[in-house]
Formats: sequence, structure tokens, C-alpha cells
Amino acid sequence: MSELQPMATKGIRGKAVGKLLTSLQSLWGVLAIVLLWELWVNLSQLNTIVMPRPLDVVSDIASAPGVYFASTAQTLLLAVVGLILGMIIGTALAILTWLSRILAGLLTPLGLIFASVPVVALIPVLARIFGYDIRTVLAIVVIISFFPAFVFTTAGLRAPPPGSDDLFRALGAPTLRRLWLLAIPAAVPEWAVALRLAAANSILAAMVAEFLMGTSGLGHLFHAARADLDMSRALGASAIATVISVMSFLAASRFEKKVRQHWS
Amino acid sequence: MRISTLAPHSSRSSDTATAPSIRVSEVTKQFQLDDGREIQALRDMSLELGQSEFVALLGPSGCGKSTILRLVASLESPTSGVVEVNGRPPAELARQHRLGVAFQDHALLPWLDVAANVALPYKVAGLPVDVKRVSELIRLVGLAGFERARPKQLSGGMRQRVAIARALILAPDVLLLDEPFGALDAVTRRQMNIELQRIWSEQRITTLLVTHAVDEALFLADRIIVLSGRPGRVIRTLEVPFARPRHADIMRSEAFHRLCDELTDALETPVEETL
Amino acid sequence: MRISTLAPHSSRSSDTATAPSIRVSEVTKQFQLDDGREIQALRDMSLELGQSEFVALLGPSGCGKSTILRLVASLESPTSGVVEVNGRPPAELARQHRLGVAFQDHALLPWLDVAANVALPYKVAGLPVDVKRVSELIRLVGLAGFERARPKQLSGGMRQRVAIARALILAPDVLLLDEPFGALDAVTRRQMNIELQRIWSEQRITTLLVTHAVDEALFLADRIIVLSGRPGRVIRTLEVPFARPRHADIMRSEAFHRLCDELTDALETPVEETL
Amino acid sequence: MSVVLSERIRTLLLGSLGVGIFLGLWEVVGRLRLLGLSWPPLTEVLALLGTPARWSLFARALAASLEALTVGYLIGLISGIIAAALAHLTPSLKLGLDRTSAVIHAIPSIALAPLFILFLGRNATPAALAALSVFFVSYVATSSGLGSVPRPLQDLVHVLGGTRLTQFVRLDLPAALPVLASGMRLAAPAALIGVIVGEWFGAPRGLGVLVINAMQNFQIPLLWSAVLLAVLVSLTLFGLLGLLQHYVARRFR
Amino acid sequence: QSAAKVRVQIGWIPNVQYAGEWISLERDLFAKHGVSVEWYPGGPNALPAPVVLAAGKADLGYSTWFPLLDAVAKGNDLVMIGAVFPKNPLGIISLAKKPILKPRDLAGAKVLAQGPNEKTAIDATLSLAGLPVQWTQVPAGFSPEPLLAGEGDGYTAFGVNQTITLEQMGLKWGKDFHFVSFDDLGFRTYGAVLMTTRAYLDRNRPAVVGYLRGIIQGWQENEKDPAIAAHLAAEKYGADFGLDLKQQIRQNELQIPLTRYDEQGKLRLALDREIMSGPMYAAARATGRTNLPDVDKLADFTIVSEAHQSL
Ligand SMILES: Nc1ncnc2c1ncn2[C@@H]1O[C@H](COP(=O)(O)OP(=O)(O)OP(=O)(O)O)[C@@H](O)[C@H]1O
Ligand SMILES: Nc1ncnc2c1ncn2[C@@H]1O[C@H](COP(=O)(O)OP(=O)(O)OP(=O)(O)O)[C@@H](O)[C@H]1O
Ligand SMILES: O=C([O-])O
Ligand SMILES: [Mg+2]
Ligand SMILES: [Mg+2]
Repeated sequence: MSELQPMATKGIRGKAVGKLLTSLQSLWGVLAIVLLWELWVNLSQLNTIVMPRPLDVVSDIASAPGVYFASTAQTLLLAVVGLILGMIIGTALAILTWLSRILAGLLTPLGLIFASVPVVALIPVLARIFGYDIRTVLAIVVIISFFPAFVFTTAGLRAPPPGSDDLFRALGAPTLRRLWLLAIPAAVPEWAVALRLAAANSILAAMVAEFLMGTSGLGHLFHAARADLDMSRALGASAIATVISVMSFLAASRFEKKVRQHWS
Repeated sequence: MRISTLAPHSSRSSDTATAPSIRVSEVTKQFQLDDGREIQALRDMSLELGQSEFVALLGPSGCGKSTILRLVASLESPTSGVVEVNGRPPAELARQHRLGVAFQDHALLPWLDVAANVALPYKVAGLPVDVKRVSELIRLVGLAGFERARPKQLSGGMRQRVAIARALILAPDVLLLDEPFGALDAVTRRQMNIELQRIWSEQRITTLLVTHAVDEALFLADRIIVLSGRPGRVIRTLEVPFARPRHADIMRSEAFHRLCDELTDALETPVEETL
Repeated sequence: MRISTLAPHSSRSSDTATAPSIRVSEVTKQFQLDDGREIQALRDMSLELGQSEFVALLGPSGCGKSTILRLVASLESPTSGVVEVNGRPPAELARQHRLGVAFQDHALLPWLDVAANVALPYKVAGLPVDVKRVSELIRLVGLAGFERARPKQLSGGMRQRVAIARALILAPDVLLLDEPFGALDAVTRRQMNIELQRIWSEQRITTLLVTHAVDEALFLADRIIVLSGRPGRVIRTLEVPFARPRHADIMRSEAFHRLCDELTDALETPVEETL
Repeated sequence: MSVVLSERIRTLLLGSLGVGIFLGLWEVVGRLRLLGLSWPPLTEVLALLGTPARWSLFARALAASLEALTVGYLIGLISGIIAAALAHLTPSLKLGLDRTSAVIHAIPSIALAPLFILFLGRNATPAALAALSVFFVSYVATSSGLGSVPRPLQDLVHVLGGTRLTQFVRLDLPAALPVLASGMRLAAPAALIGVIVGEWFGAPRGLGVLVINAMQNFQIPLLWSAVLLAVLVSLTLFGLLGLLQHYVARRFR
Repeated sequence: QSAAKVRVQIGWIPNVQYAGEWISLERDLFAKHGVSVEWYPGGPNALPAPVVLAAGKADLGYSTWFPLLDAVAKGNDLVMIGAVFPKNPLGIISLAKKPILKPRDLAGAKVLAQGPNEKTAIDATLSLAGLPVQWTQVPAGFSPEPLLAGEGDGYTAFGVNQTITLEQMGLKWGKDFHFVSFDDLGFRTYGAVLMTTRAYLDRNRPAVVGYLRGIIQGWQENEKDPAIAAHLAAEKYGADFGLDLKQQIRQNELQIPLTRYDEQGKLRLALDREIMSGPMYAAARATGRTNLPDVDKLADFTIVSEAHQSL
């Protein structure tokens, strides 16, 4: 309290300055990157088809908000739907393996194998299977989100707090109640880690997939702009994906932190 | 609010005729360590608890006290020998939700608050939660006002008390307590002893208590069993002579102090540990 | 092997003239909880320890005993009031590696084995490890043979004993012990008490001990300070009348039992806790 | 003894059965052309991989990707650890470094790859992208590991008169190792993805080069062979680093 | 006298499409003309040559024609100096039961098309033919399977690539399937356009001429035996790309007629001012490109003839 008081008495201007300072403290790295970019383009006299300046990118976004919005909406939708589906399927499968030792035996090594697969490298293969459209993009995002959900939820279900497993056995808990009252709640923090990993990656995976074989969305916008040597637009699409990805990451991190606080 | 107002658990009244007794007969228990070596925790251990008897186990660290409790709770099975509760395998008792346990690690669920932790056995048994009984037991263990607190916000002693309330909530037929008061300060411990004494006197739950405190065992138990170092064997049995109901004052009596010293002597073994 | 063969720590002999005394003067300590509420752990607390004095602190859970130790260890600073060790800020003592502590949670480094944990203070102080002294202290706390074991392979009581050995390894000027024997069974605890007594008698380290066990306090301390519930205030001070060296037998004497009962009375306060 | 053993055998059997079923399904789907020409039978892919005439092609691709992977992995790992240590020792830098690493991680690799090709060269790009992925994972893992030292241990070193550096060396670093080891494991597939995407943008050789060209030229068995090799590389690293993780977790927790 | 070093960015992976390059390199034809060539592979996602030139990372480059136009429109001082394919091999494959051979066949058709460039080409082809721009794009990759499965009437492809895939699947060209190039449909472009920067050309004209001499000779040699360059591509210059030798031989057979200028009465690689300012500029306008530079600013028509003179 005593440490907070001087801050409060500084009033609105003090607050504003404080806010500026905190955001500077967190954003200096990003500012430095943008500044270096600007300096570098200026000093090496780079052509816009090679590398535009940061301001060119911003003004391109401002000049065609409709185009950006449509692509962003499309990619975001795919990323979100894919993320949700992937998390649901991964979680459900983890629960199934918890329930059945046979299923667990069958699926755990496969899960490990697939968790180590560089999924993005599979996009060309998956495109052949699902088709060259948003179904494949969706499939990629689902798979990208599925693996962490499966791996982390499986681990979480199997790590209840010390002693609680014995407690439930002594209390005579039937399997389903042990699942519902113990294993699932115990898995929530690990599940949140999976969400954090998947949330940041889903939009990026969607974009790579759209880039390679999509017909719409930010990845396609990037692809088409590059084909037209319109680097401002290509980087504009990337910048939007970056912002969304960072925001998802931060939001998911905050969620995870909250869960951890509540769960410890 | 006294515990006497707590209605006995519904499933109980019909079972009075079959109230259990515990029989551990010629039990040997070996554990295998990761490196393949075997540890014999118990050898040819036999003990019996009659209906509604309160027995305390005393013994040096590592002599197998917790193992006995875990055998009765059906959490371990004996390498050889038999464990029965009321003539049936102990797993049946657990399955019927008629067992109350409070173990060394309190095993509270960190995501539940105090009230929900105490109410957990209802949920596990698929019974509706008796909210009134939950709050009465919380008050009884001195935690009124902490219903909404979560385990990490409690001190170690407070957590143990939550575990005790949880062990009692379903008015079980058999109560297994493993060092339930280890983390409490002397005063709180004594008060908890007094409360437990009163609850037990009213419900006469068959109880097996592991403790390191000689005075606690003397104050609470009908019978005290002293075990040797590992592998645990019974080296002494003491019928506690104090009449019930027992008042806290007996702990200051000459006889009490004398029995204390006597049991302490029986326990005395070298401190040196070996692998 | 007896502790008397242990050479006092080199840095000490020159300091004998300035052997410290502890002064806690009018100290108030407030903590802020996450939700903004304030907790007053200590209010206007004063106490003093003379050179080479052994003082035990008794008091109900949450009354601020650990907080006092943490203030003396410079792990907290008082909200108001002064804490001094030998007339200097307590942080200086820590910086000079002249402080020995064993806290409630034994705080062993999980990746070091028993010997390395005990030897840690040497490393932190940048001194060469006295291997012989390390193994002597390990034997003293009854853990010979466990030098290579890592903390997770030890029982709770064994871990506490490692922490005690570590607290003593540099032959500190001031020893702060917070419930050092809480996880031990009665017998081991008594034996550890006897060892600590002997070590102390030989080195006369100024010692502040927090304990829940009245008999332990009586057996070990020159003076016992009883604190009230939170915020902690001194409600009783007892000069322990037993002459040193004390033999374990005194614990069975009439006088001992009487003082025990008396201190227990002084401690008696309602178990009810409030936020 | 026998209980433990039979449990292990059971797990092994079920696991092999699971993998076997998967491989069998792959073969059947390929034989019956259930997913079209794009999904060849496993035996066809293995046959191509087993063709001695193709071995030098696969060997060169594998060597190029592995070299990029190793270089990128090591650079990313070391810089991630250094950055996390810096953030840990200089709290005023921490928030900014956290954000910056998150942002760097969030820049789509398809946007970075062309730039890297131009300014780092086509040979260095796969390693550079791998390094970025690994940097992020190891930064996050090391940071959380360094911050995971329980308060009582910190207090202990303080009371013993330890300096900030003592605390870092004796406490923070060892405590961070288990988390770092799991991070290192997760970083392996991430690094391989970086290498492959980097190779897609004009590298002279590598598994990613094979993948993208086989895709464009409808060389289906070649495409699957390259993917299978990539998966094997990833799986091997994942497994080896899993052993490391296991060892570190046992040793330092 | 040491050879002038020329850095060349090719427009695709090092396959037989650059047959002239490989033969010249293999037979030291460049060295004979005083240049030493360092070449860089392109590929599906690689940077287009105009960007590499603008960044100063190459001296000469091959790409399709529109990126060059776009780069010049953005103020880059690039010059076009030649083209390997006077007729672009990009076109449409269709099946016998519903062939696409004329622009009118495209109207209202369902076409499997890979990306934005292919879409633009079809739009422009229809509008150049005065037809309504009405057709359905079905997204596709590089597999002809959807065409065979009837998911579209046509499939955008290279006459020297996917056609071979169909042949390998046992289909007969002209009987089971047809191919028509966009050029034949009236959408004229060059393929594999050779370019450099004006500044480089001004300072290093002899080197550029030397390179052209080497490459022209290489392509001439290629006419004699399509297998030679195919072997070089699959086994040496493109050895890391997993090329299929038989496919490369067939591709070279198919592409050789497309690289012939003598059919049009022109020198190999030579640009045609009339075709550029006429049908090609019309095609560019049909794609929506408006800011087209003067043909003589865009292209240097003198270099290829200079190269041929002393051969
Ligand atoms: N799961 C196990 N695996 C291996 N050894 C075990 C296991 N459980 C118990 N033991 C060993 O069996 C012996 C008895 O253990 P137990 O926990 O019953 O002792 P205890 O009497 O309860 O001791 P304490 O008073 O310290 O709680 C110990 O030596 C212990 O190391
Ligand atoms: N860091 C902290 N933040 C908030 N409150 C604290 C903190 N440390 C101690 N307290 C509070 O201060 C009071 C005194 O705590 P302290 O740990 O000193 O008690 P104690 O006497 O040692 O109790 P015990 O016998 O249970 O160990 C308690 O109410 C505790 O909740
Ligand atoms: O882009 C071409 O070089 O054809
Ligand atoms: Mg035990
Ligand atoms: Mg305390």
C-alpha cells in the first residue's frame, strides 16, 4: 500500500507518464526492431519491391482496410474454428486413453510419433488429401492444435495432486467420478499450456497453409501480393498475422497464469 | 454446535448389526525399490480391532505404520497373509463409501475451497451434499469463516483440519487416521484431540490412529500397539486404563505422565539409520 | 565421534569479543495480502538475546514466530522498529556467513546429495569444503551411510536432520531454528534434542528456537518466551531453572512435568481462527 | 519383479500393435487408392527409399537439412539461454525481452524466409529460421525455469550470505535445467519445421527442397519419402532429447 | 585475361527448362566467350529475379514477363534483353469428352487453376477474345487427378510438365487429352524472359553479350539430343532436386520446339518489338496493368543480335 500511495497522488498526468513508462518497458524491443528496419531500408536504399519501409506497410493497411479485413476475418475464423476443433478432439482422445488402458497402450506411442512430426512439412501431403481449399487449411490448424492438446492433457490427467489418487480409492470413487472430480480438474493447467502453444501457432499455421494452397485469407493475400511484387501488402498481411498471434499468445498466457494461480 | 446434532449417515443405521471389525493376520509386505532391492516393511504382522474400538499405533519412523493403514484401506495388498474388514475384503468397504481416511499428506484438491473439499466425499459417493453438515464440521475443526478459502491460503495445520473434517463427513464405519495432527501446534493439537475424542464417543467409529505423540495415543485410544523398527512387529500392547468420557485433565495426572514415560521407554531405539 | 572434536570455524576465534546479541525493539510487521488487505503479524514486539543465550519461542500457529526469525535473518525488514544483531543491521551477519538457519521447510537443494547439501555453506562462502567435518556432522545427525542419497530419497524427518547439519556446519555465531524437529517421530526427536543440547553446550552459539513442543523448549532453552495469538505479543517469559549440562532424565522429573503443564496453560487460547 | 516386467511387456506390445495398425492402414489405404494417387502404399515409399540409386540424393538432402538443423538449433539454444539469463539478472529488461521474443516468434516464417534469402543467403536461411524457432522455445523454457526456484531456497542462499551471482550459479541455473530440457525437446520438431520452410524458399538442397519439388512435379513416392525422412529425423531427435529430459528431470528435481 | 563473373538467377529449379545453361556450363561455352557464370536456383516460393536484381544479389535473371513489368512500373530500372520461349508454355489441359481448344470453349467452363496468376490469365484471355468473363475457378494443386475425376473441364498446366504426368498415366496426347497454350488462345507472353539492370548493362555490356553467346550456343546444341541436357539436369546441376530422368528427357523433347525462333523467322532468344507492343501489351492491359512503359525503354533489342553476329 505504502508503495502505491505516491503513485496515486500524482494524479492523471502521473498516471499517463507511468503508463507510458510501463509500455516503453515492454515494447522497447519491438520499437527497436521497427527502428532498425526503417534505418536499414533508408541506409541501404532498398527498393520497395525488395523491402518497403514500416510506414509504407502501415499506410497500405490504411489504404485498403476492406481487403485486409476480409482476409483477416477469413484466416481468423479458420484459425479459431480449427483451434477449437483441434483442442476438443485432442482433449477427448486424451480422456479416452485415460479411460482405457488398451487404448492408451495403442495410442500413446503414436501420439508421441505424431507430436514430433513437423506438421508444416506435411502441408503438401495434406493438400493432396483434403484438397486445395480451406478444408486443408482447417485440417492443418486442427492438427496443429490437436497434438499439444492430446499430449499435455494426457500428461495432466495422469498427474493428480499427491495423495489424491489414494484418497479417491479409499472413498470408493467409481471411474467416471474419478475422471470428473479428479483427473479432469487436475489436467486443466496442463491443458492451458496446450492452449497457449496452440493459440499462437494456429493463426501462423493457417497462414502458411493458405500461402501454399489457399485461395483466400491472409496467406493468400501474402502470396498474391508477392506475385505482384507488392511487398507493402505482403508485409501488411504478415504484420496483421503477427499482431493477432502475439495477442492470442498473451491472452492465452494470461489465462494459463490465472489457472495456475487458482490451481496451486 | 456440537457434533451430537449431526445425524448419522443414512446408509449406516441399517448396518449396525454388521459394524466391522478389522483383522490383519500374519501379514508380510514387501516393496520393490527401483533398483530391484526389496524392502520388507512388515513381517508376520497380526492385529485385530473389535467393533467400535479405538486403537493407536506407535512406532519409529519407517516401521510400517502407514503401510498397515494402506492395507486396511485396500490401497496395498499384502505379499502374504490376510486383511479383512468385518470378514470381507477391505476393498468392499471403500466401494460402499463407508471408509473415512485422513493421511499424512492431507491430499486436499487445490482447486476446491475448504467447503468443497470437505463436501467431496458426498460427490464421490454420488450423494446430495448436506450443506449444513459441511458447515458444522468446518466449525467443529475451528475453521468457520474459512469456507471459501483455498488450500494454499491455509497454514499446514489448517489443511490437516480440513482433511479431518473430510474424513468424518460421511460418518464412516471405519476411520483411518495417519498422523492427522502432525502439523498442528501443541495447543490446537490438544483441542483437536478433545474434539476427536468427543466425536468418537458419540459415534464409536472403529478407528485406527497412527501417531508419533505418546500423549495423544494415551488420551484417545482404547488400546495402544507399539511396533518395532522395520520390519514392523508388535513389541508391546497397552490397554489404556482411563475411563471414558475422558477429560483433558487426565493429561496432567500422575498416572498419565507415568504411562507416557513408560511408552517412551518402549519406543527407545538407536537413532542411527541404515540403508 | 563427538561434536567436541569439531574444530570451531576459523573466522570465529578472532570474533569472540564481539560475539553477537540479538535485539528486537518495538517491531511492528505488516504484510499485504494479494487482495489489498493488511495483516499485522507483529505489533510492538521487543525481545533481546544475550551473548550465548538459548531462547525458545512458543506461541499459537500464525502468531508471528517465523516472522521474528525472518527479521533476524534479514529476510524481512520491519514495518517499524529496529532489529539489530550485535548492534549492527542483521544483513551484515548474513553477508559475513556467520548465520546458521534451519527453517520449517528444510530447503534442501534437490539436485545435491546429502553431503553436498551439508557442504553448501562452504561453497556459498567461497571456503574450501572441510570434508571431514561434513561427514562428522552427517554421522552426528544419524545419517551415516546416506551421504550420497538425494533429498527425495529421504523421509521427511531425515531431510530435517540434513538441514540441521547444514545449519551447524560453519559453526555460526547465531543459530536460528524454526521447528527444526517438526517432522521427526518422538524418539528421534528426543535424540536430536539431546545432540543439539550437547553441541550447544560446547559452542554456546546464540540460539533462537521456534517450537511447538513445550517439553523441547524446556529441555533446550535458557529462557522461554510465550507469544499471544496474532498479532504476536510477549505474554509470558520463563527462565528455565534446570542446571546445565542437562540429562535426558530431567524430562521425567516432577518439576519438568509441572512446568510443562504450566506453559501449556499459558498457551491455551481458543482454537477458532478468524480472517 | 514379474508384475513390473509383464507391465512393461504389455505396454511395449500394445504400443507396437498401435504403430503396426497405423502402418497397416497406411498400406491398405495406399493399395486400394482410397485417398487417390497422392497416398501411395507404404511399401512403395519404402521401395523408393531402398533404391540404392536414390541413396546419394537422400543422403545429400539429409546431410544439408541436418547441418542446418544443428547449426540453427545450437545458435537458437545458446542465444535463447543467454537472453533468458540476461532477462533474469536484469529485471528491468525482462518484460521487453519477453515481448520481443513473443513478437519475433509470431512473425510468419513465410514473410521472414524471403528476406533471409536475400540478406543472409540461401544457404543460411534454413538454419536462421530454425534458430529463431529454437530461440523462442528455449527463451521461454529457460525463463520459466530460472524463475521456478522456490522462495525458501532463495532465502537460504541469502541467509548464507550468497551474492546474486552465487544464487544464479548454485540455485537458478540448476533449477532451470529440467524445464530447459523439456524445452529443448519441444524445440527439435520446431527447428526442423524452420529448416524445411527455409528450404522451400530457394535453398540449393535439403529435405524441404525435395518435398516442395516433388509436390510440384507430382512425384508422389519421392514426396512421401522425403516427408518420412523428415519425420524420422524429428522422431530420433525427439527421442534422444527425451532421454536427456528424463535424465535431467531425475537428476535435478 | 580473366573471365568476367556473371551472377545469374534462374527462374525455377535447375531442371531441363534451363537446358541451354547446363550445356554451356558443361562445355565451357561461357568461358569461351569470356564470362564465368555463377547461377542460383529458383523454385516454387523463391524470390523472383526482378527482386533479386533490385536487391543487387544477381546480375542477370530469368522470370516470367509480368513480374518484370510490375517491377519496372514500380520504378526499377530493369531491361529485358531476351526470352528463351517465344511462346509461353503455360496453357490448359482438357479431356477428350469436353476439349478446350478455343477461347470460346473457356466461356462458362469450370477450370482447375492453381493460383492468382492462372486466374488472371483466364480472365484476360476471355476479355481479349471479346467474351464475357464468366468461368468458375476450382482451386487445384499440381495433381491432374481432379481433372480426371471430372471436378473441372480444364486444368491450367505447363505444356511441358503436367502433360507428361498424364502420358505417364497412359493417356494419349491429342486423343485422350488436349493441351492449348494461352498464347494460342490469344494471350501472348514470353516465357523465361532474360533481364538485367540498365546500370549493369551499361557497365558490363561485353559480359552480357558473352553470356548470351554462351547460352545461345547451348540451346543450339540442345536441339541435337534432348537426352544430354536431361542427364545434366537430373544428375548434375539439379541432382539435389530429385528429378526424374525420363520425365526430363520428355520435357526437353516437348520444349525444344517451343524454344525455336526460326519458325518465326527470328534469331534465337531475340525479342520482337511488334509482338511486344502489339499482342503482348494488349495482354498486359487485359490483366489490368495500365502504367506500361515505352517498349524501347523496357527492352533492349540490340544485344541478342550483337551476340548472334559474332557466332
Ligand atoms: N511404495 C513403496 N515403495 C517402496 N518402499 C516403500 C513403499 N511404501 C513404503 N515403503 C517402505 O516401507 C517401510 C515402511 O513404510 P511406512 O510408510 O509404512 O512407514 P511409517 O511407519 O508410516 O513411517 P513414518 O512414521 O515415517 O510415516 C519404509 O521403509 C518405506 O521406505
Ligand atoms: N509473506 C507473507 N504475506 C502475507 N502474510 C504473511 C506473510 N508471512 C507471514 N504472514 C502472516 O503473518 C502471520 C504470522 O506468520 P508466521 O509465519 O510468522 O507465523 P508462525 O507463528 O510462524 O506460525 P506457525 O506456527 O504456523 O509456523 C500469519 O498470519 C501469516 O499469515
Ligand atoms: O519463369 C521462367 O523462367 O519460366
Ligand atoms: Mg507413515
Ligand atoms: Mg512458522
